[in-house]
Amino acid sequence: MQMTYLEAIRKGIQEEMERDPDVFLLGEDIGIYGGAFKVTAGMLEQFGEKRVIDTPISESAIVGAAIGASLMGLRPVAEMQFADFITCGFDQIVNFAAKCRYRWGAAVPMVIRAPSGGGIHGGPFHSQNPEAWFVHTPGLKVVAPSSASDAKGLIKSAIRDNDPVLYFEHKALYRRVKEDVPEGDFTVPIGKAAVVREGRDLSIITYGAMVHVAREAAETLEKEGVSIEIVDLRTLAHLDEDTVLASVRKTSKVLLLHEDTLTGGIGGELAGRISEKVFEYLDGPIVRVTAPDTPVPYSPPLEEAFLPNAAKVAERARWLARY
Amino acid sequence: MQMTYLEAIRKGIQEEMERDPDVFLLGEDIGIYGGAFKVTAGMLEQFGEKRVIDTPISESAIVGAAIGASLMGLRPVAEMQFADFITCGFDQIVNFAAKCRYRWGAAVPMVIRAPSGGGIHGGPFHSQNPEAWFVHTPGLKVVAPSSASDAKGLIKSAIRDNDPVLYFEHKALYRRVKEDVPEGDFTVPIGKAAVVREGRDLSIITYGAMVHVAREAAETLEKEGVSIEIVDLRTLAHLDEDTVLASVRKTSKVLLLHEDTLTGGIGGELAGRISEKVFEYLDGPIVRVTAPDTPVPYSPPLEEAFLPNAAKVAERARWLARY
Amino acid sequence: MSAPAIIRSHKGVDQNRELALEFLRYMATMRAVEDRIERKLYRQGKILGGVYVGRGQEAIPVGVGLTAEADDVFCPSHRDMALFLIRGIHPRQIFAQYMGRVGGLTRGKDGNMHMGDMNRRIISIISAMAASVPVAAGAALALKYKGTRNIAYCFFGDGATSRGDWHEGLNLAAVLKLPVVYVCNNNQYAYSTPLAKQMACANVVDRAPGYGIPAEMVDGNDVFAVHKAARRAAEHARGGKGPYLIECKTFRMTGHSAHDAAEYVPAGLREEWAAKDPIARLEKKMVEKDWVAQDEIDHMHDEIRQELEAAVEWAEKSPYPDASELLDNVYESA
Amino acid sequence: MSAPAIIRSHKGVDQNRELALEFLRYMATMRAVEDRIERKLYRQGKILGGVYVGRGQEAIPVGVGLTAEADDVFCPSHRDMALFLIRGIHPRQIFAQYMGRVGGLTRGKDGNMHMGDMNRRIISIISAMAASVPVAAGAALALKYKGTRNIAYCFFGDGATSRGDWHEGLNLAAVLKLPVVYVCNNNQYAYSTPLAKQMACANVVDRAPGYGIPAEMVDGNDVFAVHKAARRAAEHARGGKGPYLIECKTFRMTGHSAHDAAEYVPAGLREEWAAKDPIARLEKKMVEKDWVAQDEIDHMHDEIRQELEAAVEWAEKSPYPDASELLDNVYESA
Ligand SMILES: Cc1ncc(C[n+]2csc(CCOP(=O)(O)OP(=O)(O)O)c2C)c(N)n1
Ligand SMILES: Cc1ncc(C[n+]2csc(CCOP(=O)(O)OP(=O)(O)O)c2C)c(N)n1
Ligand SMILES: [Mg+2]
Ligand SMILES: [Mg+2]
Repeated sequence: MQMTYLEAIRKGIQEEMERDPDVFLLGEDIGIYGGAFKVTAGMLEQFGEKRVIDTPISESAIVGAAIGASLMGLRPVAEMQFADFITCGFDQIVNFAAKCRYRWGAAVPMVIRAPSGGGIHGGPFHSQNPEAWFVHTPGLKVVAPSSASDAKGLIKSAIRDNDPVLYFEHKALYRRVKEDVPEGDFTVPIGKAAVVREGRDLSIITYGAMVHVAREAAETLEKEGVSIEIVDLRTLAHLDEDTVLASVRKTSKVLLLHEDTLTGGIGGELAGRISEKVFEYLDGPIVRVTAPDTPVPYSPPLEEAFLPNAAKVAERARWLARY
Repeated sequence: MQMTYLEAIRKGIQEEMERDPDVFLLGEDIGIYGGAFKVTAGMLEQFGEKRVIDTPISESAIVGAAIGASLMGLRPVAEMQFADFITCGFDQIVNFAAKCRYRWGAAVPMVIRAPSGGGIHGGPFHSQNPEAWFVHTPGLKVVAPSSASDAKGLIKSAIRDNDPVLYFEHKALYRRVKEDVPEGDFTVPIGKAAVVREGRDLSIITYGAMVHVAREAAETLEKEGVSIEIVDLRTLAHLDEDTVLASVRKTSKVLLLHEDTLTGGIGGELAGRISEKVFEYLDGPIVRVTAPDTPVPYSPPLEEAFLPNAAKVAERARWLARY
Repeated sequence: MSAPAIIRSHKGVDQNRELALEFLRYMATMRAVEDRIERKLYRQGKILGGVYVGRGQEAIPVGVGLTAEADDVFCPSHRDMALFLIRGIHPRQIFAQYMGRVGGLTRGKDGNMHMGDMNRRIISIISAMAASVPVAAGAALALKYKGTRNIAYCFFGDGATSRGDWHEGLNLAAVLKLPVVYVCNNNQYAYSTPLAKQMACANVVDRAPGYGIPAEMVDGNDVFAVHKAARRAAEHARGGKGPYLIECKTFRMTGHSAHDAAEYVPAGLREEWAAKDPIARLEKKMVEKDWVAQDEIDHMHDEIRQELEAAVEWAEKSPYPDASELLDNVYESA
Repeated sequence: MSAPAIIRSHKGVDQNRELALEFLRYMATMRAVEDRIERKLYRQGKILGGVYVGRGQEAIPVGVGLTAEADDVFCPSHRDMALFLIRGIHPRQIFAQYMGRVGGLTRGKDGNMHMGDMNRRIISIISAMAASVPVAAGAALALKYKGTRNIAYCFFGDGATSRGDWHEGLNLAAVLKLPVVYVCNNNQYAYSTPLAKQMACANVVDRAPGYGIPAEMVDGNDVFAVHKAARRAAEHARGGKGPYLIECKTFRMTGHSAHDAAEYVPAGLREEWAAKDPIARLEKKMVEKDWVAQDEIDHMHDEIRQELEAAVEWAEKSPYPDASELLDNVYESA
């Protein structure tokens, strides 16, 4: 059935709520209003105030309450109105949720949904990609779908997972991505990447909105006779190293692409694993294409220069392919 | 003059406060009590309540107040009682302090001191190394001294710097490290690493407490005829890439060492830069030795297994040298 | 027009024609600037992203702002445009800011009301609600530290009071007796969330005793009432007695932002408040008191409109920043 | 001994000999366990790292804890050891926990009072003060969601009330009318920081009106008074009326932690409070009322001492975790 990335998230949540009465939602303006992006539109009507809870502007309490409820066996799905505000609940996420199981064996089966990413003229506080902070926090799982199918399959897996899962949904994909999504009880496993494009000459490892940028670049280079393989990580923390390394072994050249800023981004972590574990297979430098180390600027020409795009990727990929 | 790492920090702060009346301190229990680790002991007596301010337990307000004061031209030095609690002031640091200059040209000349690191049986909440989160935040500078001289020289530079600086002081070094420290107006520039040990066969890039572990391992391998060079980063965000790359060009083999956990740690970032910029010089895989991806455990045998040590470093360095 | 004039004025606020005229000019200019932004430039696609206006709340930044001395610090919320005007920011800079041009206060690095200027002692808001509350405390700490009699003014909405930063900031300011005037524009909604879902107490002032600070509640649509309360607050803070909280009851006469139709607001409620429009009320009073004739008021509005025409023109001529500026100013020296 | 027995009791609290005996046993056991930890095992170097005890505050976890039903949730602070005893955690597990042995509740993954057990509905504290406040609200939300009449009890100190989480958690619980009993052990210090540097209001209860919730202040060294207040609070919460705040005035009769000599405490103050020791007071009352003879009390203390001897022995025999456990339990499945 055809649906947008946003509708796929909604459908996934809805199906899980229908399946499991312990699943409930909390966040700011998610009820009557249906959420700042309308992801939860209709939920209040369908499930009632008991299971769709509007909260005060209190990210730390939203996360904390989700932790308490999940410790008691419920399955909260908390919404951050924008991923940028997740920093207000940071301590609860990285110190409470992430460490319960390790410290005292208590499961914290909760999901935090965070609309992230730029390209919507949101400026420094409505465009960030905060995933790397959480990838660096043992005990958390982090996913970031690029397609409507993955959006649905991953939110369902996240809700069923017995560990805290951060679900980064890219705002620029909400309505731009529309495709056929499997009906019913279909899930995408957490911890499995997908080779979304087969290729011989070079691997692009990426996730989220950048998968689409990579595809565009790949098509350009196809015409130039360069065959590009694209690995969509899908899961960022607790990631699928095998699929990444297999692709590098196959193509011997790798370009790491993310919208998040360069220094300390996930690209570095991948470079670390690749350069340690498949060093002998590498026929060229590990290239990173990312946003520069700045806040996300507002003005269109600045934001355009900030965001990675197909042209930038193609140029570096071309260089690497020739290397 | 002989002093401990802890005394060197205190001396540096004291000298800056004597030099510049706009420098002041705020934090929890830093006054009468002199701070949980006594770093600010004697400051209240010397500078009075105006410049040594005890605060409520409010990390976010401590950071926020430091931001407000620094915007007005003061030079606050805020203390987190333990680096682990910096997560409670996270939003103020990464969204307010880090972005003012970029967004509207306002300088935020403040310092946040954070006692970090393990090896003191502190368990999951008194042992963490949170630096990587901030290294991933454009607009912040991050330093982490390994010696008493650097401790003094870097705190002085941090206080004089016109950007927000996070100063991670390693608890295990406070009293363990004692050495001659240059008198008077001596500073260590932010953004400059130091080659603390010259070597031919292999480079260890590290910082903080691990510099001492690297030294120990280097001496072991020296006896086995392996000559190790050690680069002490000293500055982590806004880091000295040239010195790192130069060392790799020289030895062609590199081991990245940090006490912080593996995934998303600074080692990955370094691997990214090295494998992209000096790929051709590499004669072996880039090896990372770090803590594993877990919280910091409390029980001695677990913490010992968690922390990198000379034996682990020597073993991997030996392997890499032979590669 | 600068604040000290007012401070020096000895006439009672209610009898002060000059002050009333100043109120009116700032309130009318704020309204006109924001109408232009929300109803023209935004709809014409000349402003991208989020647009938040303070329609119906103009009496708050104006009534409070005109109690400030030039060296006092402002921490505006996202609905306090008048504070920028009072500090001499020209409407053309504001339009340029909203359109992402170099003529704006952030040269396009940030948008809309996310602007500040330390030379004018205006600290830019960040998006996180209430983040300015402890920052204002720190600015006040600096003013006290330097031995001045200046104070900081910090503005926020009803929803912002639920944030931990609000609590930590007020508590710190109270414990350290810092000179801050905290101003809540209680417009009874936070995005789609009504007050009753934001707090279980009736009024924001009910929270003041928990910080041991004085507080008062005023009609936020009566600029005279707001101004008088702000004077009491400022006097308290300047006197070294610590922070003071003012709660201004008002109503958000727009959606949360330009894209929001606010259908969640019960029928009639907005109309009810429309009757209490602070500008209309001020004009009515001024005419009744014979301080101005209606045609003088109309003339003032015309003047403002013309001024804004030129300002928009200027802003539209202001160039977009060059992509090469992307990497500038992350640090003092790259 | 389990709580329900108490709930069923119809005798007035002050006339209830069985209840008094139960108070005494738990308070004395808590005191003995913590003395053993702080004054012996820690000084012998058998416990490493930070050690925080609740000496002088025993009446609070005991008086409150014994109002709980078996399925109610506890979120202890770092000075509420008795809550673990009340829920049937054996002292030997506590000693093993403090010594980092596998016999402890965290198998050595964490230390000291950083322990919990969801089977006994005890949520482990994390270090960040007040982090449990919103978590307790969430646990209470689950209890309400499941349609039970159970409630959550959340404990914290005076200093913790300065944290943003405290504010956000109380406000959320109040707005959602969640069944939580919030218990402040106001021991007048936060590490070296006296109350006056922590808050500008006189009492923590002064903050309750800001959340629209009832609150009361009690003598935290009078276990009967604490217990009665807790019963009122629990009844309120169980009745679906939302959260309730109890402030127990007490004093920290030790340093902040075992390494702290607390020289910052004014001379005489601790002695003054020593005279109000909750255990001595309880014993005196019980003897006066002829509920027990002094030698029976002495006998009880001996029993406890012996029990703890064996418990320490057991704990010392409990092995350290094997290094191979380092990587276990980061995620459900590695
Ligand atoms: C910490 C945080 N969470 C969520 C948001 C999204 N948001 C922006 S404005 C707003 C409502 C603010 O309400 P209020 O404080 O009453 O100010 P008002 O808009 O009514 O003037 C929300 C939820 C935010 N900006 N910051
Ligand atoms: C967020 C945070 N900041 C600082 C600390 C360090 N710290 C541990 S206990 C404590 C004092 C707590 O005082 P209070 O809440 O009154 O509890 P008490 O120890 O007096 O029982 C402090 C500052 C902490 N644990 N958490
Ligand atoms: Mg509002
Ligand atoms: Mg206390």
